[in-house]
Amino acid sequence: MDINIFRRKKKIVVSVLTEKKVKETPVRCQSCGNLIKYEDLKENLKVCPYCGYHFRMTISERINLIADSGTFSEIDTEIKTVDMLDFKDLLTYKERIKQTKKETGLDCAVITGKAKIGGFNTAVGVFAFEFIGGSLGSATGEKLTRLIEYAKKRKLPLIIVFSSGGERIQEGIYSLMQVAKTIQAVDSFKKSGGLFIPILTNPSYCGTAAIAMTGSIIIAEKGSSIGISGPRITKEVAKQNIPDKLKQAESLLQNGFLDIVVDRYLLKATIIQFLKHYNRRAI
Amino acid sequence: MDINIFRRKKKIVVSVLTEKKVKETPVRCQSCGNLIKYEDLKENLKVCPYCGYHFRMTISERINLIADSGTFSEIDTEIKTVDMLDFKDLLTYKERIKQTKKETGLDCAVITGKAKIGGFNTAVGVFAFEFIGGSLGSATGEKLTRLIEYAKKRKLPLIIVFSSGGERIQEGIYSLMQVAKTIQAVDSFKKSGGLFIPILTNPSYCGTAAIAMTGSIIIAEKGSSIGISGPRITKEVAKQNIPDKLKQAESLLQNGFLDIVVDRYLLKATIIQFLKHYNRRAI
Amino acid sequence: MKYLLPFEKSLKPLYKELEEKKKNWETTNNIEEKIQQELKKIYNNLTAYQIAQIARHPDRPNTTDYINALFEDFIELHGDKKSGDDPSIIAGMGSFKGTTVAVIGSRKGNTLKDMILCNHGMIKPEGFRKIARIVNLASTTFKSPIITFIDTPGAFVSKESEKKGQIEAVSEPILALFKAKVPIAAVIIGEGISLGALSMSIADKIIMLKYSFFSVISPEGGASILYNDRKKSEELASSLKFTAANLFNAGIVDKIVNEPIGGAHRNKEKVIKATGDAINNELETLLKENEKQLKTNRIEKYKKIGIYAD
Amino acid sequence: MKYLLPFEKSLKPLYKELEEKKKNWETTNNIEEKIQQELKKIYNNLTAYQIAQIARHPDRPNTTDYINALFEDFIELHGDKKSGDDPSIIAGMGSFKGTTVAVIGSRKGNTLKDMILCNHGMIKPEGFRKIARIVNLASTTFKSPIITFIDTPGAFVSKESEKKGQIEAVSEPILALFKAKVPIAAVIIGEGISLGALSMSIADKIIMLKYSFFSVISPEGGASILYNDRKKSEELASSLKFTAANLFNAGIVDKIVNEPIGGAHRNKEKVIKATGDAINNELETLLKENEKQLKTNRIEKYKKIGIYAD
Ligand SMILES: [Zn+2]
Ligand SMILES: [Zn+2]
Repeated sequence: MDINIFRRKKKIVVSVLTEKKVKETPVRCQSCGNLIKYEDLKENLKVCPYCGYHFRMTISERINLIADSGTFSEIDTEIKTVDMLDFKDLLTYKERIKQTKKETGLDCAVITGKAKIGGFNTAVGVFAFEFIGGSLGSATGEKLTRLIEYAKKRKLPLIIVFSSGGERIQEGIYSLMQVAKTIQAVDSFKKSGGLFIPILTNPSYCGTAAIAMTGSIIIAEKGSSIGISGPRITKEVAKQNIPDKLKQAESLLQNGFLDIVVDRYLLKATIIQFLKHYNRRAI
Repeated sequence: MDINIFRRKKKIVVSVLTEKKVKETPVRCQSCGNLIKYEDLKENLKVCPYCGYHFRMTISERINLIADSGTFSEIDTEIKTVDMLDFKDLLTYKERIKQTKKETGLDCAVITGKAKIGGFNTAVGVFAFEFIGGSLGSATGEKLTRLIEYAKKRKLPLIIVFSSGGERIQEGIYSLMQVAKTIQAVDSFKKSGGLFIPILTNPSYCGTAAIAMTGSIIIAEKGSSIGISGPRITKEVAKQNIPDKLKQAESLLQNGFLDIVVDRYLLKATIIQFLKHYNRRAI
Repeated sequence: MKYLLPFEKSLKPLYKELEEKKKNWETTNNIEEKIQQELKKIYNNLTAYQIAQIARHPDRPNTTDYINALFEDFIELHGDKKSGDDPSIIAGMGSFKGTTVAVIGSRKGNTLKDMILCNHGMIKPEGFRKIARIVNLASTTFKSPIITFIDTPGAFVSKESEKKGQIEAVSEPILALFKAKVPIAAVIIGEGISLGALSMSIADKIIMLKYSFFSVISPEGGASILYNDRKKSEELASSLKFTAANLFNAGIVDKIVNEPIGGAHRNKEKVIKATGDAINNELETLLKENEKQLKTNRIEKYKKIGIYAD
Repeated sequence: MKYLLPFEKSLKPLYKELEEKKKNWETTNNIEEKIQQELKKIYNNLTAYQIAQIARHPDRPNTTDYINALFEDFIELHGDKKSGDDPSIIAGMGSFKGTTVAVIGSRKGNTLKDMILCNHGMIKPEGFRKIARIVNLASTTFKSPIITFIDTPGAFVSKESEKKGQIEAVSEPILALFKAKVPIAAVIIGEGISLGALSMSIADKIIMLKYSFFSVISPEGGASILYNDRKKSEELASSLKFTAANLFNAGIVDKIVNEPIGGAHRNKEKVIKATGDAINNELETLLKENEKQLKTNRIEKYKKIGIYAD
């Protein structure tokens, strides 16, 4: 266990495994250390066959996992990430957007649309961790807000899969404001009778986790790390050592903040269960 | 300190000092053990001049403390306590009501009415601990509910001074139901924009304390004991020792359940402060 | 019979004889008849305190039994989203005769480990807050009727609970249930004591099992306060008028579910089915009513409770 | 001068000289003039990171200073009624130019003891919940405008805080402020970082002191994430565009309160008065608006924030 924590600490920003990257070489499980053939891992929904560790999924794997085959259709594709502050860290933000787009084919850290899940019509959003750590920028916030309003207008259940390090620093205050904007949109959707099921996956931090916490029913994938701050910020500001365990989905469940923690292979079935109940409303 | 706790444990139902009872003999302070002349104690708002311990007040002393002189006028005087279950413990309930009435001149554990406080019109309720431990019976619940509706109708701030051991066991389920009935009335009053300031005095337990906890702004007198259960029930059902300190107003303040803990001599001034603010509403 | 109640002692030799006969493959008709007659004798003259003992029988069908038998696709929800998750409250969404319902119940636990985890059914602040949360979810989102199962010795009294605000938390489900714009049926299945039971009992219809009780205080606690003597529990129990029959007469309870001679634990399946039928009957009527009217009627009903001279 | 900022070092000999002269009863006009000139030189060319340092100056007027100077009959309220009382949030009712207002602010503490008690202004879950409670009280009961004072390094990060649900609590004031049917003015008086600051900043009008900052992350935290090097804070600070001037240009901030050369701590009284005037100006306009319209406008305003291509 200590060894795992050590390993995780060393590579804080864990990348998302894609076929392109690792098809040829076997993957080492971060949790148990076993070597797994990429094909086997993919077959097993990217869950380690030895220890059950949940590897990150790409956005398309995630959509395939949740939506009924071929039913997902994207909306608001015209919304794209831009640099508005002339931001620069190790790279200019403009360059970072360009590179990320080239690598992932995405314009934004979230894809939104409609899909059938178990035959039920839903509004679906999925975070792409591969797009700058799934961080919340203006485009992300705008797409989420429009998705929520889309769900509200069409009276669709809303499912959002979170996978995000938090606010997009490169967009400064605009990023922070997206938290408020999205939380308000969720609240208005819920007040209208809408069902919002956030799915928290590994990791869900800061403002995006706060958005997820406003869900009607809150589901997290097994072993996901969830908290007010990611590991770097925690190290920077906390005066005490905060055990990794406290940020695991299982602890949050015990502390009263999650409804259900599921294994990935049960995720879709669990969502369908709630969609069924929602569909059988009496009034 | 240990000595005090021991003393308190021995006399769990602390009586209310009245002139009739103790005018001639000096009173021993439960907290510091000093002897005090009754006249001096009365002069000092029944606060021990040596240690600041707050003795219980009779209902009329309490009204005099809070209401502007001569402004209190009672309502719903026709509502009287009756025995509906043919209840009997060491005494029949009928006999207990009769005796209590004779001793206190009261028909119910609460007196309700209107009064000016610092010149502001208010609806006021005061619990009489001397009436069967200020316990909540049907008549009590009905008078509280009517007072709350009186305040709602006339848009008056509502001040209720609590001093109660909890539900009136002798009225069985009817007593328990008064908790729900009163909480509902408070909620409806608050939703209409009403200001409800409960004053918790020593002691405030069980259902009556729960009612008080729904206040807009919650004030307690220094040193008051407040909790989900009185000492006897706590002893009966708790599997662990619960320190007296945890039920003291000061602890509840720290644990986030009270707005203000006041010395008795500042109580009226504090209430007036809020009435002033309430009266200067902008909208 | 795993566990005989104190007033059932006279059955002990009969049950022993029954077992003996069964072991020897002898006919048991005769002895079974005798047991029935003895049970009848006992159960036709039960005191209030004896009813409380039946209500607390460890083999009595409990919330989990009702949930398993009566609801399809039940899925449990956890946590109050504020301070914790109380295992003594089980809550979730299920299907009742094809309609989605929210189910909320108190849970004492079957095994010793569960009993400790559930604090023997005593509700923590996070339990009360969980009830309120699920009630709001049912009212706002799922627009589904709420069914509560009550079997609790009351609010948990402990250091931790006082710190977390038992005194505040207890009013949250009461307010949520008053506010709910959906039909509510409360079912008292075992013991229902004090604020713990009250917090789940605010309903359009209260159903009560014949040998359950609903009381302002436990007979033991009441005796300790009023007599300063726990041994007077039996005497006090009768005074408290807490049985289903008492409360039906008082107009607090709307429907009594019958139990066989010998109590629900002697025929679980039948009692659970009868309870399901009673719930169904009430819900059918309630679902026809306008939701706003439902809420107004509920508030009016509670406003009228109380007997006083005026 | 108790405490000079690193970039004010050139003032040290001048202040020393000033004190010397004062001690010897000599005239100080000349040296005071010199100090002013040096200050002007420094303050006319401040970097973003230097502004952050001024914003964090220990002698800078803080929430308590503003409350004491601007509100009559202020009475502090305590607790969130759920899980605790966070001293890092001060909240209560007061009178502002004859009108009742709810005042809510973050507090870093003046003495070392206070600083520890207040966690240096880092807000606990019970702090966020206290904000939400007082906002609701102002909106439902007192119908009074809400004025917030923001000076916080953010949400408190600790074991206890994660357990008590920092992640959930932080959204409560945001929702309460959006919902409030009364005018809201937020005043950023010092540092305003991350979700902690955001939670108090949802307002009809945001007022910001010239040398305060409002940022998605502290420059140190940001540098640690983006450069893996805390020392790049100064560089990152400029990128973050977090000063009053930046945010006014971005349309996030509605009004800047000017500060004298040398910062607010060099003329507390004047700055506090100017802040009071700015609040008064905004409230006067807001109080004329319809409360429902106010709320709708507020929601619309935030919905529009964000820059993207479409
Ligand atoms: Zn593994
Ligand atoms: Zn004394």
